[in-house]
Amino acid sequence: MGDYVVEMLHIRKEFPGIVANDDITIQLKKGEIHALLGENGAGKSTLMNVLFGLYQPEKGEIRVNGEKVNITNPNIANDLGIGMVHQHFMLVDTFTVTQNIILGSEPTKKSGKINLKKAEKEVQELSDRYGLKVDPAAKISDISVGMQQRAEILKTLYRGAEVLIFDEPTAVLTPQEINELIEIMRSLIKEGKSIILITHKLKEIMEVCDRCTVIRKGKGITTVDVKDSNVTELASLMVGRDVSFKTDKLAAEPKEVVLKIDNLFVKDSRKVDLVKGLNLELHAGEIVGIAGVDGNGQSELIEAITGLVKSESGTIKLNNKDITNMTPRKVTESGVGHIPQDRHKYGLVLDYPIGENMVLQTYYQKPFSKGGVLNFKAIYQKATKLIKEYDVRTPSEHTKARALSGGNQQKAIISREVDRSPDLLIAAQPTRGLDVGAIEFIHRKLIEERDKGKAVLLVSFELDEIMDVSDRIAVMFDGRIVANVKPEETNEQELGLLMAGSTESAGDK
Amino acid sequence: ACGSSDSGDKNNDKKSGEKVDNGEAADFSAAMVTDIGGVDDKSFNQSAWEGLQAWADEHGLAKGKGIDYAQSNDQSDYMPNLTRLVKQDYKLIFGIGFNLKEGITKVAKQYPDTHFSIVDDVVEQPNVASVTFKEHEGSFLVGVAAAMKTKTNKVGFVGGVDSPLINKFESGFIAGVKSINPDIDIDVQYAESFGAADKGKLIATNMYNNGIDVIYHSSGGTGNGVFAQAKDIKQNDPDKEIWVIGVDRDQHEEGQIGDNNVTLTSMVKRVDIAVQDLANKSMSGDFPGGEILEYGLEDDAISVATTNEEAMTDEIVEAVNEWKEKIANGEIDVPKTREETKEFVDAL
Amino acid sequence: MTSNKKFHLLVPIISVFLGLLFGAIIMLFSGYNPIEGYAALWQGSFGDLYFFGETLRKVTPYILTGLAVAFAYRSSLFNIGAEGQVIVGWLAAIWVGLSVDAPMYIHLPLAIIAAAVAGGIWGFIPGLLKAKLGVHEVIVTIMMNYIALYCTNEIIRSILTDNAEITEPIPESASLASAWLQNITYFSRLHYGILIALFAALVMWFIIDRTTIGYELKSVGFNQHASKYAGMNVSKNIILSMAISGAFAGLAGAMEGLGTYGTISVMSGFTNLGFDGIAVALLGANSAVGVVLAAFLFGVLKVGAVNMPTVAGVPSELADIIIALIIFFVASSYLIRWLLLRFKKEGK
Amino acid sequence: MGFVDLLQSIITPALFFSAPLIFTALGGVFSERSGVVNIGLEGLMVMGAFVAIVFNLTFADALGAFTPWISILVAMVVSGIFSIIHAVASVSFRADQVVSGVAINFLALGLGVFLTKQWYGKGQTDMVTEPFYTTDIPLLGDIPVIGPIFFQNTYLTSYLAIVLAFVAWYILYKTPFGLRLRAVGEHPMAADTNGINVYKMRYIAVIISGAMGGLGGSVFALTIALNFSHSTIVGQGFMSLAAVIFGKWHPLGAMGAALFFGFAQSLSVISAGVPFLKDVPQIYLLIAPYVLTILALAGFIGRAEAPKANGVPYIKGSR
Ligand SMILES: Nc1ncnc2c1ncn2[C@@H]1O[C@H](COP(=O)(O)OP(=O)(O)OP(=O)(O)O)[C@@H](O)[C@H]1O
Ligand SMILES: Nc1ncnc2c1ncn2[C@@H]1O[C@H](COP(=O)(O)OP(=O)(O)OP(=O)(O)O)[C@@H](O)[C@H]1O
Ligand SMILES: [Mg+2]
Ligand SMILES: [Mg+2]
Repeated sequence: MGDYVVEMLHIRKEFPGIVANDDITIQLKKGEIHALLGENGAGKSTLMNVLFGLYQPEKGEIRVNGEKVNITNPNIANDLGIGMVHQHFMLVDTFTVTQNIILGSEPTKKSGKINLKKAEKEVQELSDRYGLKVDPAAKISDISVGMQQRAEILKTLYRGAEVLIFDEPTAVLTPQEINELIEIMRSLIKEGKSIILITHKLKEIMEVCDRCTVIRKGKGITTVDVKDSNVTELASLMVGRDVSFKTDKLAAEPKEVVLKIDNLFVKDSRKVDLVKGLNLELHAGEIVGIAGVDGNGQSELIEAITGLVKSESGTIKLNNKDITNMTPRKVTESGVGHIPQDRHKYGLVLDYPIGENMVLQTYYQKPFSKGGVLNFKAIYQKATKLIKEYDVRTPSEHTKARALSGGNQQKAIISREVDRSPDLLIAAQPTRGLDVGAIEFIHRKLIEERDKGKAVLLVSFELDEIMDVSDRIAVMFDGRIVANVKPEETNEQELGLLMAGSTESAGDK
Repeated sequence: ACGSSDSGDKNNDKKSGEKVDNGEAADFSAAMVTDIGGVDDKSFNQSAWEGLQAWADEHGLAKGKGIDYAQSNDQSDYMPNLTRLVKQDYKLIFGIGFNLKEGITKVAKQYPDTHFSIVDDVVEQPNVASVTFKEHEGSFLVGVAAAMKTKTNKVGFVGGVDSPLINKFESGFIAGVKSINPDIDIDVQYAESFGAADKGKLIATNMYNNGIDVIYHSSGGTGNGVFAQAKDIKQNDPDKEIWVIGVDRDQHEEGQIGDNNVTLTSMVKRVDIAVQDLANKSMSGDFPGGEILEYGLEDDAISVATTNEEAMTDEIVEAVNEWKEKIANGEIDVPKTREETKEFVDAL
Repeated sequence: MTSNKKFHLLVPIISVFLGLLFGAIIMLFSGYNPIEGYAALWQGSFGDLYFFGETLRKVTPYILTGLAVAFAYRSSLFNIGAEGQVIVGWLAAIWVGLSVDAPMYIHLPLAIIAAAVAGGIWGFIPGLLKAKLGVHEVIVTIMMNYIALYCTNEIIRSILTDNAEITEPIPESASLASAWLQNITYFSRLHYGILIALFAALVMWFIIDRTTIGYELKSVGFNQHASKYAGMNVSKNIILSMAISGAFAGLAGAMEGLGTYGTISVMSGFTNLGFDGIAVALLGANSAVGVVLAAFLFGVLKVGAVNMPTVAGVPSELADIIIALIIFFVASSYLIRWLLLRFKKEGK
Repeated sequence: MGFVDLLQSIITPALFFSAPLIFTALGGVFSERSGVVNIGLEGLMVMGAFVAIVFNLTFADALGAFTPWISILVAMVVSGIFSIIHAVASVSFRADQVVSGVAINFLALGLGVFLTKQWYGKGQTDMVTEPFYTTDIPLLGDIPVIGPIFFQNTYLTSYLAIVLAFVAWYILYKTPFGLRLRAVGEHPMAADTNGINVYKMRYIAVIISGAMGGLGGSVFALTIALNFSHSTIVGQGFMSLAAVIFGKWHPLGAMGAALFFGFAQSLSVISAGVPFLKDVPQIYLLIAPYVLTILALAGFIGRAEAPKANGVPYIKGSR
């Protein structure tokens, strides 16, 4: 028992309507990376929020270094050397990295003035020590997600955290950032820290974790030694049935052109060109995956197609109909579905019931409304149907979207978009933050759409997702499509090079 | 709904009626409805109430026993208040302030056998006596005082809300000043509010900065700002000759600053006298229904305060009295409106 | 959910009770007799059909200003400008009432619509600035209040009248006043406006809870990005929300103009109908039904309070204190509601 | 009238007009920066004015020339305590912050006038005998040009207002307290996870706004109105609220906005006297300040971003 830094024993945590944690036990050894695995809504975040003092458990006890402790607020967690890297970063956008890190324990001069110089120096030292590259003076709102996450980690280290909790750290990262993070975790372990890692990516677990605790529907299932387990086992433990990984699909038979983009230019909010003369063709009955490093214009491309931002020049044709700079509504009506990258910002009205979110683009059409009057019966019928079909875990269709686990929020959005069966379905990071079961399910949905003769545009930073699902891969670099390759004719290394902008294109063979 | 049960007929509303029914003054009683200023506005509402109380003393009555007032918090309260007093069987009911014109007009129609009186305006109804004052005459006289007091030949007028009533003050004042010395400049400004002390102070500051040394204000609470500024200047430089002329009541007290006092004089409007007079009239049975009673200098309902002796020099007082005479014997006809003022001034 | 409904009713009732209780305590401590005080309050608002009529009359504009604030609030816009919108609505109604000459079935609707449009425009401007330039509606509406007040006064003086402080009464053909309603309430000024107000409440409920417009307005209020993504026109909805809100307030002005007074007079300050509307809306939890009930409570307390000084000698400000307390209790009871809700959820 | 005189005659009054607004707006900045909307500013000013006047009337003889200063201190304390009501409702009970702000306004005016009638038997008090008076600042006042404009016959309270604006700026942007307070208003959960007591910070902020609002009201009462009645504070609190937003929730911005209002008002009064503006109908001058404000906002101030969590009660363990 002595060698456990943290033990959570028989934890029970209830929320109105559900038992999020039911008699879960997890024990963290010193110096190990311990995976916490479970479906969306299984109760992982809740469990960790309990450990971090954000929630109080109804039952069970927590021990730190063998001592029974009562963590009633994050302060106590901090003092016990427990730090948490939340998935939705706990960072103040308008502050600098340093300000965020020192917030709550600021070094001051005698005058009572914050000693920023000193603080920035300390932050710099920390970041050098653990190889966490950040710009101490940069504003959070101006830096990449990856750097924001590193700031979050530094925050916990600055408070002398010995145990770090990562809630789905990799869900928001690009592959290269993920590799960096993995390195960081390793060096943290070298420094004698212990880590609890929540992730849905079994590969990552296999790669870095020592042990893995699996929970399902709020109940603790088991804890396994990663080295004598494997991906398939973990998956089935988590889901409670066998999961197939290689999504098996028939060869695509592309038909007429659905989407045709010519020489498109798009500026971002800061008025710099991010899409620079992009050309792209997309056929009915094929899935094209856009591979690329974050920030090469993928988001802008999507927002331009869907009418969320203005295109500077060039044309976007849908079924030979020019939809350039149409309003989002017109675009939607002409047959485009969009699974947005940022589900909280765009995908949902978090304060509307999940049911009303299901008709976000169709509320004004029959049968959901007649003559401007809503027909809630029809709306909730639809909602109930989708919730069932797509297995969205929610207390009821009247529950506010806010209350759903992010994973389930995502499922809700996907159900809504796919159900409209648009000619063109744009899926941006559709499986981010989802468990393997859900991922499998969604991939199958995308392929079904393709087989129905729809065109699917998949944007993802996850190479294996791209490789797995796409019929054709368009590599995007610096605002242009630099290569078109077939998944079966390429490999991650080649893609990696192309995405990095190396010119000797392997494409077009 | 709920109220309906105990209210068969409008005139025997027991609950609210009892207070006076058992009073000895059951035969005659008088009450008043204030305007938004409230019964203690240190101005004409208060003065009216004092009048009513004085009258009550004469006849051994008291609040709730023969006299009473109803306070209005906003303009929609006037009618309910009037009606309330009617229901309490008051024989004579005053509406204080032109704001109540509308209310009196309507209620008087509804209750023809009750006597009403509107102060500061005219209502043509057989059972309404209209009481107005010759503020213009009083203003004329303080204008005379101002004209004689000013050293810079610049005086100012600060009005509350630009309305016929306040124009009366303005007109009389201008006429008075000009009759003493046509070359005196008069700066007229309105704050568009009777409660904007800050605006009043801004205006006063500006006027005094521009060398104006006497300000006549007819602006209720806005005047506070005028006094504030005058007193501040006086405080910093006691020898500085700057003055405020008060309105409605003798505002001597407001002008006190240390041993000095910036209140030159005040255009005093004795609503109390009018009220008392009218109450007596109608008690002794000759209620001047339908008539317009214009109170003025002759019956001391309008007067010029002389509390500040060293400021109001004999010379000034004499002059004031002279002109008072002229007005009394119709030698001059003081203008009430801007048009009349223009003619009057041109005629000088 | 049922007990949730029950709770919805319970909270306000308890709050009102507590408010009155504290009011009584305050009266006791300041040496008044609470029984008398509340008797007077009751008298003043339900005492008989007249006062009940007056109460309903007072409730009428409160409902509409309450709806105005509530409506904007539902799309996360804060309309402090109801005050100004009331004033311009009032002005427009009277203006049409006086300048147009037509049979009632044209004239009256025209005047009412004019008021709604005027108020609508007064809400449209801040809406537009917010939607297009991101200027915060709170400041703009505050400023618009003053502009409305001063411009209206000026128009009354220089256009509607020849520098008088009050316009002629509007002709029958534009009046909401109802001989019948007045008779059954002994000449209270209760008018048909109450029906318009209640209908307006129905309209608001319908728009917000039942139509696609309401769906959009709320959605934009919650999350502009998602609304844009969903193909809604965010700017349009912001502007629409403010305009409709303004229209409701404008109607409140029409109620005063066409119903209660039949005239408009130079105002020396705000009507406070708009500001009180904020309290009414929030007291009514920004729902149509809630607003109607809150407005009723407001009317009762405000009208009843006027009777307290006369009958029980209690300063009428006590009503404001009670109102404030009630608002606090309602507001703070969200905690209890929240707890109860969670509790219920678990139960199921 | 010479240019300097002109400036002097515009700016000097602008200063005393603005001072109360500056104080109150600063209070508003603190409260809203911490995430608590405060439209109770009007009521807090009423409370301040009431307390200052009553205290001044009661102790003038005893305290003599110190009276006004002590009066505003007392007003600050009382209003600060009074504002706790707002804090309890909106921070602890998660009341809609606008609701309890409105209640504050009703309560303050109700209590003020009610007690005035209780204690003085009339609806308005007498005028205080010990108000603030303007002074010339010894040396500075003699500086040519600048001196007359800024340092002659001005209220010390006006300078106090400006000084406090800078103090507030220093506190909010240079000290740990300020950093935490702003964090609480931007992202309370982040602050919470950093071990900052969100509720405590918000309580403090609201109480500060109460004290500052009280200061604003009392200074208004003791420099301008000199007595208390139901119409002493009419809208100044809302103008202060406007200043908070106009100034983009920044202390110096709020001060600038308040000065702008004062300047515009003063200008509109002056203009009535200026020859070439003499025949401009008064109405235009009357509404000029408000129109100018709107134009300024629409023209070059533009979009104002409120603190992200402003108006949102913080509920532990929810996002
Ligand atoms: N504060 C809360 N109030 C109500 N329900 C909650 C709350 N927090 C979590 N839940 C519910 O508890 C369950 C577990 O949520 P939790 O976030 O722990 O799942 P998760 O494992 O983190 O899911 P994901 O993989 O999507 O992150 C979900 O059904 C969620 O809706
Ligand atoms: N107000 C709320 N009501 C109900 N549940 C809530 C509320 N706020 C948060 N939750 C729950 O808290 C859990 C923890 O949130 P967290 O930040 O971990 O997102 P998540 O569950 O991990 O989803 P994702 O990782 O996909 O964003 C969520 O699953 C959500 O169910
Ligand atoms: Mg989670
Ligand atoms: Mg998740």
